[in-house]
Amino acid sequence: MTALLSVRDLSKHFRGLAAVSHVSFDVNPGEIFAIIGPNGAGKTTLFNMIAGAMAPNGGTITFAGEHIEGLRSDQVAQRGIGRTFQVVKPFPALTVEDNVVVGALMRTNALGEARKVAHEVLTQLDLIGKRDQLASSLTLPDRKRLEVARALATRPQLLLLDEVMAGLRPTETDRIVSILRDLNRSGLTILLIEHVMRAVTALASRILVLHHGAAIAEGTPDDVLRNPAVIESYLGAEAL
Amino acid sequence: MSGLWHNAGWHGKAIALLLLLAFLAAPLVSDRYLLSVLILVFYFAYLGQAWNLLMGFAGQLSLGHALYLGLGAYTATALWTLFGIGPWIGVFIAIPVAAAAGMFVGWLGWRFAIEGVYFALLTIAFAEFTRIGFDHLQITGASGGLFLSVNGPGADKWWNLGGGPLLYYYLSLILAVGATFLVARLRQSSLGYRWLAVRENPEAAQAVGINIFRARMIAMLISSSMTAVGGVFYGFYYRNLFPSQVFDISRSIELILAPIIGGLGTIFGPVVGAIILTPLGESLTGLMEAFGINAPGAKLIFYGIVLMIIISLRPDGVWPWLARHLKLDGARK
Amino acid sequence: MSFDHRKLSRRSVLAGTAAGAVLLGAPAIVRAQTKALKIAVLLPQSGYLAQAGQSCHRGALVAPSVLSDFGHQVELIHIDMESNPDVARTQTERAINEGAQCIVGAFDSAGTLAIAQVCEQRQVPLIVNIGAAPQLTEQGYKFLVRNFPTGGMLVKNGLHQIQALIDATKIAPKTAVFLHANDNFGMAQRKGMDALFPTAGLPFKLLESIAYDPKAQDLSVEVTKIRGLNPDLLLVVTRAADAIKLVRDTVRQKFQPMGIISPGAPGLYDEEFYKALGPLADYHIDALPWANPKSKVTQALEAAFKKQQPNYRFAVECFNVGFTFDALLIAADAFKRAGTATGPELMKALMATNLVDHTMIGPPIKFDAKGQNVDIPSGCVQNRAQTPTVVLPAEVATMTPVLPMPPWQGRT
Amino acid sequence: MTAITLNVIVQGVLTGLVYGLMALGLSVIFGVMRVVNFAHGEFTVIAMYAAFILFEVLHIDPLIALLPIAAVFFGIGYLLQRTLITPFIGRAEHEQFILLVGLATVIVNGILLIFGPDARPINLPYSFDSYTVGSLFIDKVRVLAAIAALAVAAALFLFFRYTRTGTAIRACADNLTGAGVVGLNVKQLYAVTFGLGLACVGAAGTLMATIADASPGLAQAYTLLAFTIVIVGGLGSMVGALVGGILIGVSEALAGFYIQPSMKSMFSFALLIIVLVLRPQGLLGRRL
Repeated sequence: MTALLSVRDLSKHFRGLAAVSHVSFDVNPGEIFAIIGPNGAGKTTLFNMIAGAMAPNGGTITFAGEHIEGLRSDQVAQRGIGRTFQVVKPFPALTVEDNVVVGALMRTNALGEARKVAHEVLTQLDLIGKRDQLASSLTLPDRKRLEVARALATRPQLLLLDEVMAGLRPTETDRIVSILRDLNRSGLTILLIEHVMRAVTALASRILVLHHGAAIAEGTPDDVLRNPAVIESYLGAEAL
Repeated sequence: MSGLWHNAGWHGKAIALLLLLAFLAAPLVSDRYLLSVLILVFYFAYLGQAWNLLMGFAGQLSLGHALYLGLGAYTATALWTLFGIGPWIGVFIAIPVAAAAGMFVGWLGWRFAIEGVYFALLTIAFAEFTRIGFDHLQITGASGGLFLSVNGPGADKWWNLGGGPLLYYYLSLILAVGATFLVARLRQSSLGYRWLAVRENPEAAQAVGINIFRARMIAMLISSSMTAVGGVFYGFYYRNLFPSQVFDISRSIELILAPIIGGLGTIFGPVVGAIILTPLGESLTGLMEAFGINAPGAKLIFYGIVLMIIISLRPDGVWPWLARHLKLDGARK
Repeated sequence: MSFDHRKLSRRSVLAGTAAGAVLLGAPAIVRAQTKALKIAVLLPQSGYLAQAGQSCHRGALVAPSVLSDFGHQVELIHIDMESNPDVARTQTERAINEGAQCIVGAFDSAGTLAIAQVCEQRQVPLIVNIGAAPQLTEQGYKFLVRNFPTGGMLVKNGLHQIQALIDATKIAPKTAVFLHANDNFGMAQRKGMDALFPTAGLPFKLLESIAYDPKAQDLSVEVTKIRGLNPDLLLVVTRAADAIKLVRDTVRQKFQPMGIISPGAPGLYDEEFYKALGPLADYHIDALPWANPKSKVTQALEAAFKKQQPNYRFAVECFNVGFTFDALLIAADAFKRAGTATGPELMKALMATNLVDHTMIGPPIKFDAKGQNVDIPSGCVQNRAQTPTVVLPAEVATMTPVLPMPPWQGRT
Repeated sequence: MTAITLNVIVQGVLTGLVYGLMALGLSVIFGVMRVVNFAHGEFTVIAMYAAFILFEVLHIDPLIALLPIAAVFFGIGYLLQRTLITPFIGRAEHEQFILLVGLATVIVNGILLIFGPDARPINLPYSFDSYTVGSLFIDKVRVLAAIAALAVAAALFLFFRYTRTGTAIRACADNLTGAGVVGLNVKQLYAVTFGLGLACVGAAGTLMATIADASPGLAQAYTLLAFTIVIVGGLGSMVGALVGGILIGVSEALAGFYIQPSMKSMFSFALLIIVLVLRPQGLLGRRL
C-alpha cells in the first residue's frame, strides 16, 4: 500500500535550536494516525511544516505522490489537506454558515453549491441549528467543531487536527471522537496531534511519539504505550 | 445585489426604491445649490465604496488613496489638454496607470509582510512622494497646476465631460449607484467571501486554500481603479488640478470618513456616511451664517466634535444601527 | 434644461429630496428689494490660506461704508471657503440662490476656478481680487474679470522696478539668486522669471533659481545654499511665514546681500514679519502693486479702515485690503452704469469698465477681451521703521530707496 | 568634505534632535499602547503656543518654560487617556484614527479661532545669535534646543530604566496579559504612559517654538514627520527615535543642499518606504 502522506528525514531548527530533527513516518490512506509527545516536543512545528505554515530546513514531505515541502499553506490546502488550529481561528464577524461556506468555496466558485456543502457538513457536525449565529458568539466546544467543519468543507483527503480535544469536557470529547470515527469510516484519513490520551487510544490505529524533536517510538497504541522509552520520557511524566 | 435584494424586506425595498427615485427626480424640483451638495454626496459615496472594498472587505488600511485619485485625475486631464484625447478614452488609460501604482504599493506591502498601521504609513509615503514628484513634473505644469479650457474645441460637450450641473449630477449618481451595485455583487460572490475571510483571519483563510496575496491584490486592483475613475470625474468637474490639492493627505483622509462613519465593511455604509457628512458640513456653515457668527474655524470645530461623538457612540458606523432601527435585514451587509 | 430655484421653496425641496439633506436647513430666502448690488465675497478665512484670506476679509468688511460715501450701494455676503474648492463651489451656488448678483474672490487659484465654473453656468460675474495664475483669464471664462496682475506681469513689472532701484540708488549688483516657494503662486512667478529675465537687460547675472517646499519647517539649508553662491541680490517669492524663516536664517548665517527684493510676493510686509524680526525687518523691498497714498479713494479707505479695524495697520494690509476693495468698487461701478444686476448686462458693463479713481497705483482700470486688467503697474515698497513705505515711482513715493541695506549687525 | 557641507550636516543633526524628541513622545504612546496618535503634531503646536504665551506674558525663556509645560502636558495626557482614549484601547486602528482626526480638527481650528492665522514668533534676545566655529555658523537656539532635547530624552530613558513605574510600563509594552496577571494596574500605567508621551511632546513643542514660529498650519506636517521618524528609527526604541530624527534631519538637509530644496521631503518618504520594506522593525528596533 502506498502511503498517502510520507514524511522523510524532516528537520526544522530555530536559531540553531533543533525543534524537529530527522523525523520520518508514513500515514496510510484511511487510517487515523496520532502524534503525541510532551510540551515542546516539536509536535506543532511538525504539524505546521506539513500544513505549509512553515518551511522545513531539510527533509521531504510527499502527499499523494507529490512533494509539498515548502509550499504555502493555501497551496497545501488546495492539494487536499485540511487543518484546524490549536488556538481556534474562526472568522468572528461571519456567521457559522458563512465560515463553512468560505471553506467550501475552495472547490467551487458557485455560492449555491458551497452553501449546500456547508449545510451537509454543519449537519454532520451538529452545528446546523447555530448556522445563523456569529462565530464570535459560539462557546469553545462549538468553535472547535466549527474549525473541523470549515476544514471538512474543503473536501480534504487528509485532515490535520491540532489538539482539537484540548480544553473540552469528557462528554464533549466523546462527541467529537464519535464524529471523527464516522468521518474516518466514510474514507477520510486523519492525522491528529493530541494530549488527551483517552481520545488517542480510542481513535488512533498508529501512534508516533516525539521527544525533543525526535521520533522515539512508532506503532499501534498498545505497542507504544508499553514502550519503556515512552513511559520514561512522556507517560511517566504526565500520564502516570 | 440580487441576493441582497431578495433578502431585503418589503420596507427595505420600498425605502431603497423611493430614495433612488427621489435622487433621479431631484433635478426637477431642487435648486442648484442642493444639486451641487448632492454631487459631492455621490462623489464621496463613490470614493467611499472604492476605499471600503479594500479596507472594509479585504481589511487593508490605506491612508493614501489620494495617490490613485490624483493619478486618475492627472492622467485623463493631461491626455485631454496635451493630446486632445477625450476623457471617455482617457479613463481607460487613467485606470491602468492608477491600478499599476496600486498593485506596486500592494505588492511591496504584502510581499514584505507590512501590515496594519505600517501598511497605512506605506500608502501615505507613496502618496506624499508622488505629490512632491508632481510638484516638479513640468509637463503637467508642476506646482503651477494643470488647467482645462472651458471654451476650447469640444470642451463644453458632454462626451468630453464638459457641461452643466445636470451632467455631473447624473454622472456622479450613476457612479455612486453603480459602485454600490458592483460592491454588493462582489460581496455576494466567492471573491467577496474570500476577502472577508482574509480580513477576519489571514492565517485561517490561507488554511482553507485562499491565496491571501492574490485576494488582497485583486481588492487593490478594483479599489485603485475605481478611485482613478473618481479622479477623472474630479478633474473634469473642477477643470483645474494642483498636486497640493489632489494628492494631499487631507484628500486621503476626507475620502475615508464616509465609509467609517457610515459603517465599515457594509454595502450601504459609505452611502449613508456621505449622506450624513457632506450635508453636515454645509448645514453647519448655514447655521453659522444664520446666527451671524463669522468665526473662521468654528464650523470645523463642530465638525470635528461630531466625528468624535459618532465614532465613540457608533464605532461600527451609523448604518448597522440605522438598519436595525428601520428593521431592515442585512444590517451586517 | 434650465434651472429656476424659485420653482419651489427650499423647504419643500428639502422635504422632497433625500433624508440626509434635511440637515441642510437654512434660513428661507428673502429677496432683497433694494437698489443695492448684492455681492458674495468668498475668501479662505480658515485653512492654510487663512492669513491672507482674513486680511482680504477686513478689506471687504470696511468696503460698504466707503462705497456708500462714493454713492454706491452694496450688500455683502461674507463666506469662508476654508481653502477648499469643494466648499467654494457649493457656497457659490448657495450665495447665488440667496440673491448674490456678483461674486468677488477668492485669493487662491483652485478656489477661484471652482467658483468660476458656477459663475460661468449661472451667468453671474466673478471679479478676481487676487490670484496670479495666468490661466485664470486664459481658459475662456466669459463671466470672469481679474483686477490683479498675472505672475508674468508681476515679474515683468518687478524687473522694471529693480532696474529703477539700481538707477535710483547707484548700486552695482553683479549677481542674484531667485528663491521661490514651490506652490502655484511661486511657480507662476518662476515661469515668468524663466521667460523674462534673459531679455530684461538687467546688469546682473542670475546665478540660480531655487525652489523650496512651502511645507518646509525651516529654510536654513536653503540659506546655506544661497550663502555658498554669495549673490549680491536675493530675489524671493515667499509665503508670509516663510519670509521670517528666510531672514532669520540669513542673519544667523551672517550672510549680507545688498538687498532682499521680492517681485510681488506677500511675506516681506506682513505684520507677523515685523513682529518677528523687529529692526531686522527693515530695508527689504517688495516690487508690487500698492495702494496709491495720493488717491482720494485710498485716503477714504484708509480713514474708514483705521476706524473699523484699530488693531490692524492699513499700511501693512493695504495690498490685500486694497485689491479686495477695488474689486468691490469695480462691481459697484459697473452696476451703476448698467442700471441692472442681471448677469449678462452687468458683465457687459464690467467689460466696459474705465475706472479712474481707485485704490491701487495705476491708470484707469480697464479689462481686455479676456477680462484681464493688463495695466497694473508695480511700485517699490521698502520697509522703513517697520512700516512698508512707497519709495518708487517717485511721483507717489514718500521716501527715497536705500540700497545696499545697512548691515544686520548693529540694527538692534 | 567642504566646510559648507559640514555646516549643512551640523544643522541637520541639531534640528533632527528636536524632531527626535517630538517623535519620542509618539514612540512611547504607540509602542506601549498601540494607539495611533494622529493628533500628535497638533499637540506639538499647542505646546508651541503655550511657550509663546508664557514668553509674551511672563517673559519666561522657553528653556525654562519647558518644565512647567511638560508637567501640564503630562496632566493633560493623563486625563485625556482616562476619559477620551481608554474606550479606544485595543479597538481597530481606523476607529482610533477617526477619533484622533476629529480631535486634530478641533485643535487646529480652535487655535485658528483663538490666535488667528499669523505665525507667532518668540523673540529671544539670542534668537539671531550664532556660534562661529572655524568657517561654520551654528545657530545658538538650535544648539540649546538640541541639548535640552537630549536632556529630556535622557531623563525619560532613566525613568524607564530605573524606576518601578518605568519598568512596569515596559512590562506592559512587552506582554500586556502578563502584566495584568502579575497584578499591574494597566489602566493607571496607560494613563501615565500617555501622560509621559504628551510631556515629551510638550517639551519638544516648547523647544520647537524657539526654532520655528507657532502657527496652526504646522500641525499636520509634524504628525507625518513624527511617524516617519519613529518608523525609521524603530518603534519602541528610545535611542531609535533620536537617531531617526537625526537621520531624517541630515538626509533632508543634504538632499536640499545638493539636489533641490523643494524635493527634500521626497527623500524622507523614500527612506520611510525603504525602511518599511527592508527593515520593518526600524533601524534600531527589536525584531517584530
